[in-house]
Amino acid sequence: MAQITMTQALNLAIDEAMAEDPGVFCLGEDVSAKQGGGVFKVTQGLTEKYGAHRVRATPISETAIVGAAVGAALAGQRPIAEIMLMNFVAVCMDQIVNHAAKLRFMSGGQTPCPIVIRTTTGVGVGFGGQHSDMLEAWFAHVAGIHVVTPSNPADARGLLRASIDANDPVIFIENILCYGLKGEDPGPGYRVPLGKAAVAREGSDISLITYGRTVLDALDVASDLAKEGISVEVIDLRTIAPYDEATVLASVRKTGRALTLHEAVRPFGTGAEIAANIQEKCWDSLKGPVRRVGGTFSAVPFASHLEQAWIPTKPKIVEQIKLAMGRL
Amino acid sequence: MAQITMTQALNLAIDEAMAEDPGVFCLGEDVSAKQGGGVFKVTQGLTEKYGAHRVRATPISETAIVGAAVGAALAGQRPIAEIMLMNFVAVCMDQIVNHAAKLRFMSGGQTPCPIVIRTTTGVGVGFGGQHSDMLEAWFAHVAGIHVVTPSNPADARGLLRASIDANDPVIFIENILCYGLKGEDPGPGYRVPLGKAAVAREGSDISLITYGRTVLDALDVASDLAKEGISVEVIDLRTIAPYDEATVLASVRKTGRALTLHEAVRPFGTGAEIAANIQEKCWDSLKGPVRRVGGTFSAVPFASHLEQAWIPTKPKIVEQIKLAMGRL
Amino acid sequence: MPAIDRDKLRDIYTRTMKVNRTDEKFRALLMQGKVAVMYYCVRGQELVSAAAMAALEPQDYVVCTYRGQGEQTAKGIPMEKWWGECLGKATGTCKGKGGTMHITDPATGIMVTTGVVGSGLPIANGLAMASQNNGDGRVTLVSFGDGAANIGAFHEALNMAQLYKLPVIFLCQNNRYGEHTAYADHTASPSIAMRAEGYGMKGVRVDGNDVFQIYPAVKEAVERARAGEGPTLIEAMCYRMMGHFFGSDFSYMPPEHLEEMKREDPLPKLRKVMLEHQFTEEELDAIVAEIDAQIDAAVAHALAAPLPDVDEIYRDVLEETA
Amino acid sequence: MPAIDRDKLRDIYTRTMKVNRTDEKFRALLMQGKVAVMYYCVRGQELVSAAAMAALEPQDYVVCTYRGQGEQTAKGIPMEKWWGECLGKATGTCKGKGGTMHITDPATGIMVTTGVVGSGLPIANGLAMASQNNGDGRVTLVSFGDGAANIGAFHEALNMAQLYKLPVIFLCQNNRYGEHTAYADHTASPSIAMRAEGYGMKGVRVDGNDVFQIYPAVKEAVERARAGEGPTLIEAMCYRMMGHFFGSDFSYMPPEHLEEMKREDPLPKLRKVMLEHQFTEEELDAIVAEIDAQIDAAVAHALAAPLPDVDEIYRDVLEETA
Ligand SMILES: Cc1ncc(C[n+]2csc(CCOP(=O)(O)OP(=O)(O)O)c2C)c(N)n1
Ligand SMILES: Cc1ncc(C[n+]2csc(CCOP(=O)(O)OP(=O)(O)O)c2C)c(N)n1
Ligand SMILES: [Mg+2]
Ligand SMILES: [Mg+2]
Repeated sequence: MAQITMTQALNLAIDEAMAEDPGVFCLGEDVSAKQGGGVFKVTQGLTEKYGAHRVRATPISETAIVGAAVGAALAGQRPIAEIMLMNFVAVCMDQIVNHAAKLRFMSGGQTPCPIVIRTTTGVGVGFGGQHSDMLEAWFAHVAGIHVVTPSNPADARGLLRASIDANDPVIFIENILCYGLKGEDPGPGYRVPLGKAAVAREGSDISLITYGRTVLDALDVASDLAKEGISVEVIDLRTIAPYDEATVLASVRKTGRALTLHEAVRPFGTGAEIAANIQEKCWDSLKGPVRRVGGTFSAVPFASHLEQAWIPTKPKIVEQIKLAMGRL
Repeated sequence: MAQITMTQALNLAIDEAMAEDPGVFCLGEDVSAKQGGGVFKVTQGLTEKYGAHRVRATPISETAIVGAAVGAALAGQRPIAEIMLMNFVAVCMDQIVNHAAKLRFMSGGQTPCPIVIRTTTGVGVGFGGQHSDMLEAWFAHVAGIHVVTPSNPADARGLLRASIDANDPVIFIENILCYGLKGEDPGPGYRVPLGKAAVAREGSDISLITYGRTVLDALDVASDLAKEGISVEVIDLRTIAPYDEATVLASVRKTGRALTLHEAVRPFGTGAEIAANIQEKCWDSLKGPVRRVGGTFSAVPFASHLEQAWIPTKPKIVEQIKLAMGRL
Repeated sequence: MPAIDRDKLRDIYTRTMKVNRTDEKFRALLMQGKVAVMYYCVRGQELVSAAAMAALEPQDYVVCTYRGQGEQTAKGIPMEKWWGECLGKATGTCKGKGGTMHITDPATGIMVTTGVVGSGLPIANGLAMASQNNGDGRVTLVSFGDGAANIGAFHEALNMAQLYKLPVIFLCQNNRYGEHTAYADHTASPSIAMRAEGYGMKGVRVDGNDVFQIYPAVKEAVERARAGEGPTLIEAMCYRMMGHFFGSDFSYMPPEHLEEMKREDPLPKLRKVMLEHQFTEEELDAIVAEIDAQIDAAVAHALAAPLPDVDEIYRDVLEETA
Repeated sequence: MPAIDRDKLRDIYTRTMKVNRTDEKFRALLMQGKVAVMYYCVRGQELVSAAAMAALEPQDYVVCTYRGQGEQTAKGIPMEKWWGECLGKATGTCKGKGGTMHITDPATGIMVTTGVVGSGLPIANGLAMASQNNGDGRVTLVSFGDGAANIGAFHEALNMAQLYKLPVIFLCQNNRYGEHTAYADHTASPSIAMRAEGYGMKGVRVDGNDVFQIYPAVKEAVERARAGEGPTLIEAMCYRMMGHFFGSDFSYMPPEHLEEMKREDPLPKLRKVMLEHQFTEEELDAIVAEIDAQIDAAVAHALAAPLPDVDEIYRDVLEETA
């Protein structure tokens, strides 16, 4: 099969959806041809194909961007809004949380709000404190919205396509460090259903539950630890919320141990919900407490070696697994 | 001792701080004398005493309100900003999270940001989907900020005073349904230190960990269950984040069982962090999984009987306690 | 004075009285303790809403606020459904889940009623953007207050609307107060309308109590929008003759203001216009009587209607829970 | 043409060249691969920043953006600390924790450097509010871009500033682009300055490449602010002569624009002004040579400086972790 990058995978998903459905359109800062198709080039080539009305470069006005997406969705269209970096959701939470997520419920089901909000973030590029946060936990805590993130190009294509299909709002989180990641192209029409996790690697000793970029770290750690005789099962959530509880619980019932992992800061992160739920539902299967690894509880620092120390590195993951296994 | 309402307690704390420190001032929509001292009257009488510069009625501009508080704090003052209802933080998260919470860290300690953001919320008054949310989990997940909420007038006075003293930003959450609550006035100069929980009622069978309005429900449930021979220890966190881990863990080590309770929706709520942490740190003391009770995972509905069904009612709390005790 | 034909005058009068009688009825029910919900009175602003809705076509979109009774009833939401929603009944537009601050009725074009100040403007742009994209010829009107003109969403929405020449109308109902705060205490410029210029947009300020100002202003904006000429900001001057919401204190309003407000009351003014245009007292009274009858029937229906099923709290969260 | 005395001209020239030589040095280091960090070039905007800082007093406050090198160095942050921060060293203003986008140096009045577009404006109001409250006579200047003028925070901040007559100056550096988007593609009005009127504020547009326009404009705004006459919005026209950040592509800029930009380059223009004012080539070269020597020393110092302690990730989170 052909190899594609994450960026190409995303672009293909959007391209395909736009070709099939005239109601799909993109909007966001710098997204159109005149600006080079977005600062991360995800929307490159689409203006030429679908025209300026369907690839709208916007002012720096995130509230107006998401608000416009909400309004267009109420009128039956399927907007894909780009928020350049995840920290900027902080200026438009109202449109996302008080409106997009609630309009189906508050209208008694009359006005579903099928929008996709694509955004990106990531620690390790030296962007500093205001451009690196992973804020998925905020959205996971809000009813009425899907939170999705891919860890590889095939999933990127399939999850984005499914997100555009969805009849509810989706926060679609990309990781800057993964745009160049290569992988197999699953081909046209490919969908990965929302709410379904993947067992990225099977194992029998411990379930390592993660998503996005850290799936790569998890897989590395799993293959390293296999050499030491520890069999790690890696679960890639793909949809962070509402997440695939069945797959997670089945895995933990099998392995008897669990570790959650995310780049977001650990306290009150998504790992807390997963851990709390596992211990409640799998109490009798657990051989020890569920452990959690996450980013350091501070703003992301600028200096490169501080930033590297900040992230949940592989040694930290290994340490927690060994603790869980009683091997430390 | 004299009895005061929650509203009076809050007003006294601010009044006292303004009298002692000329750098303390209030700003927010409708807060000054000309508007009657705020829609919930917490700032009543302060304009007359301290002048219009120190009780500034603002336009409906939450970003400008919190931003102004941040700037004034950088210049050495101690602003108290009022965000009329908690859902409106969604329009100004950037100033709170990307700025107030991070400026100490990002400046390498040069610019602490001592602001108090007072806000209120609550389910049960028929305000519907956009005016009733409890969003403390968002802030708890952010480094560099204290999240505080009182459950009685004495704590309100003491916690607000301590929040104004604090050299870091504080989100101070009030509950609309509690403004009229009466209790003892602890008197001038009273402080309740941030980060210290209260054991609101001692017990030996299960630790019920909660904060704010639901402390009242917890105490009711505890006294009801005492009659059935179940001894419930009620922990009032008072500071939701960073919370008093020592008090919580000590209680659970004693009782061997724990239940978290909040009005906020259950998934990815603050109870998840507390539960995840308890099971990790008190594994050997636990007689069963930590359980959680929270609001229904939807927007808050309008119709009164739906709203009542939405909240974590006392029967739901009792049910979880009995489950934990093996009595169901 | 631009002319308005008699049919349109009758239409505007009917809509105005529908708004007013609904408002009176709601206040009566609240006063009698027959219902106990949040209600944001529209007394003093009836004509603005009614004239604006009369300038739209049925398929046009409207976005309004918690103080949206005027737009909602004047646009034509069936009264039974409207009252049902306000009373939290299963028969309401939103099955009682939205409530007085969140009335939605796509069938009559009431697409969103928001409780967050200013947040309707960006959403209105989106509705208009959809119309621009799919060429359906619809126009979107968003109503908001003077206080809302100071929130960021207003600014972002106006700039974006003009940039794309969206078919949208920004109708600011300047009732002189944002909750307890008077205009001059929240805004330093003499008008909201003049802000339009800073977006390269057309802006007009009109007397919202004068049918010959408000109706033509909206009508022209609708025509411009429909012709692809872009958005208009209309500032309609009016008065909020009651407190911010029913039952709330309004002692902060100075007596001169209360006097002025009474002098400018749109209802006697409109009645006078109607009489000048050869409508008879009897004709006008008959219109009101019919409205009252409809309202009474709708209220009776809503009062008798069933409560929503308790499981509604789990429904309509996501599609799979629908 | 308003006169600027020779001392002030020398001062402005020195600050301008400090900004420019710092920019050149940074680009050289990046090009040579000696450092690898995000850097937002200020080529083409040197004079705006320098003249603005020259119009302030040392105790005045400044809020700037990721593209704030000009304000930062021209206001007088010690070079060693500035370079230390940009290189992520323990000797930096923020111990390497803030970085190029987040330089803070309260000693010289650089109070916040924000990476979130437009968010500095409300914060500047707060600094100015503190000065108004405590009567310290300080003025606050906030610098931002043309793109930032379309975000809600701009609007809210300007209205509030005028309402309270805060001693604040809003300096919009209109470099014709917001990232890849040209002015006309993000703003429908012919100028940003004209928006001031909608807040009852004074607004002026000036040529930021002409010292006789930009310096007096800021100076006057400072005087008005200091005298309690309130805020001013200044739109300084200039060019961003490089891409959005160092190394980023700028193929989206049309050739005519690049031509125009070169013609309007503030540096040759300022040099000409200096010569016309009887400064000699030698004098001017000596100023630059001294700056270069200072920069070289500062860069050497920063390159040799220690990295911050790894435990810094746990410090300065809350007071108890300081
Ligand atoms: C973002 C936000 N801030 C504050 C409020 C609280 N609030 C509700 S209505 C209102 C006043 C709005 O005034 P205006 O826009 O003039 O509308 P009016 O009520 O006069 O119709 C305020 C402050 C809110 N709903 N949303
Ligand atoms: C709220 C927000 N949205 C988007 C961005 C991404 N971004 C960074 S700089 C920039 C362009 C800003 O343009 P302008 O205000 O003109 O300043 P300039 O870069 O030209 O100095 C954008 C869109 C951001 N930092 N913050
Ligand atoms: Mg108003
Ligand atoms: Mg620019």
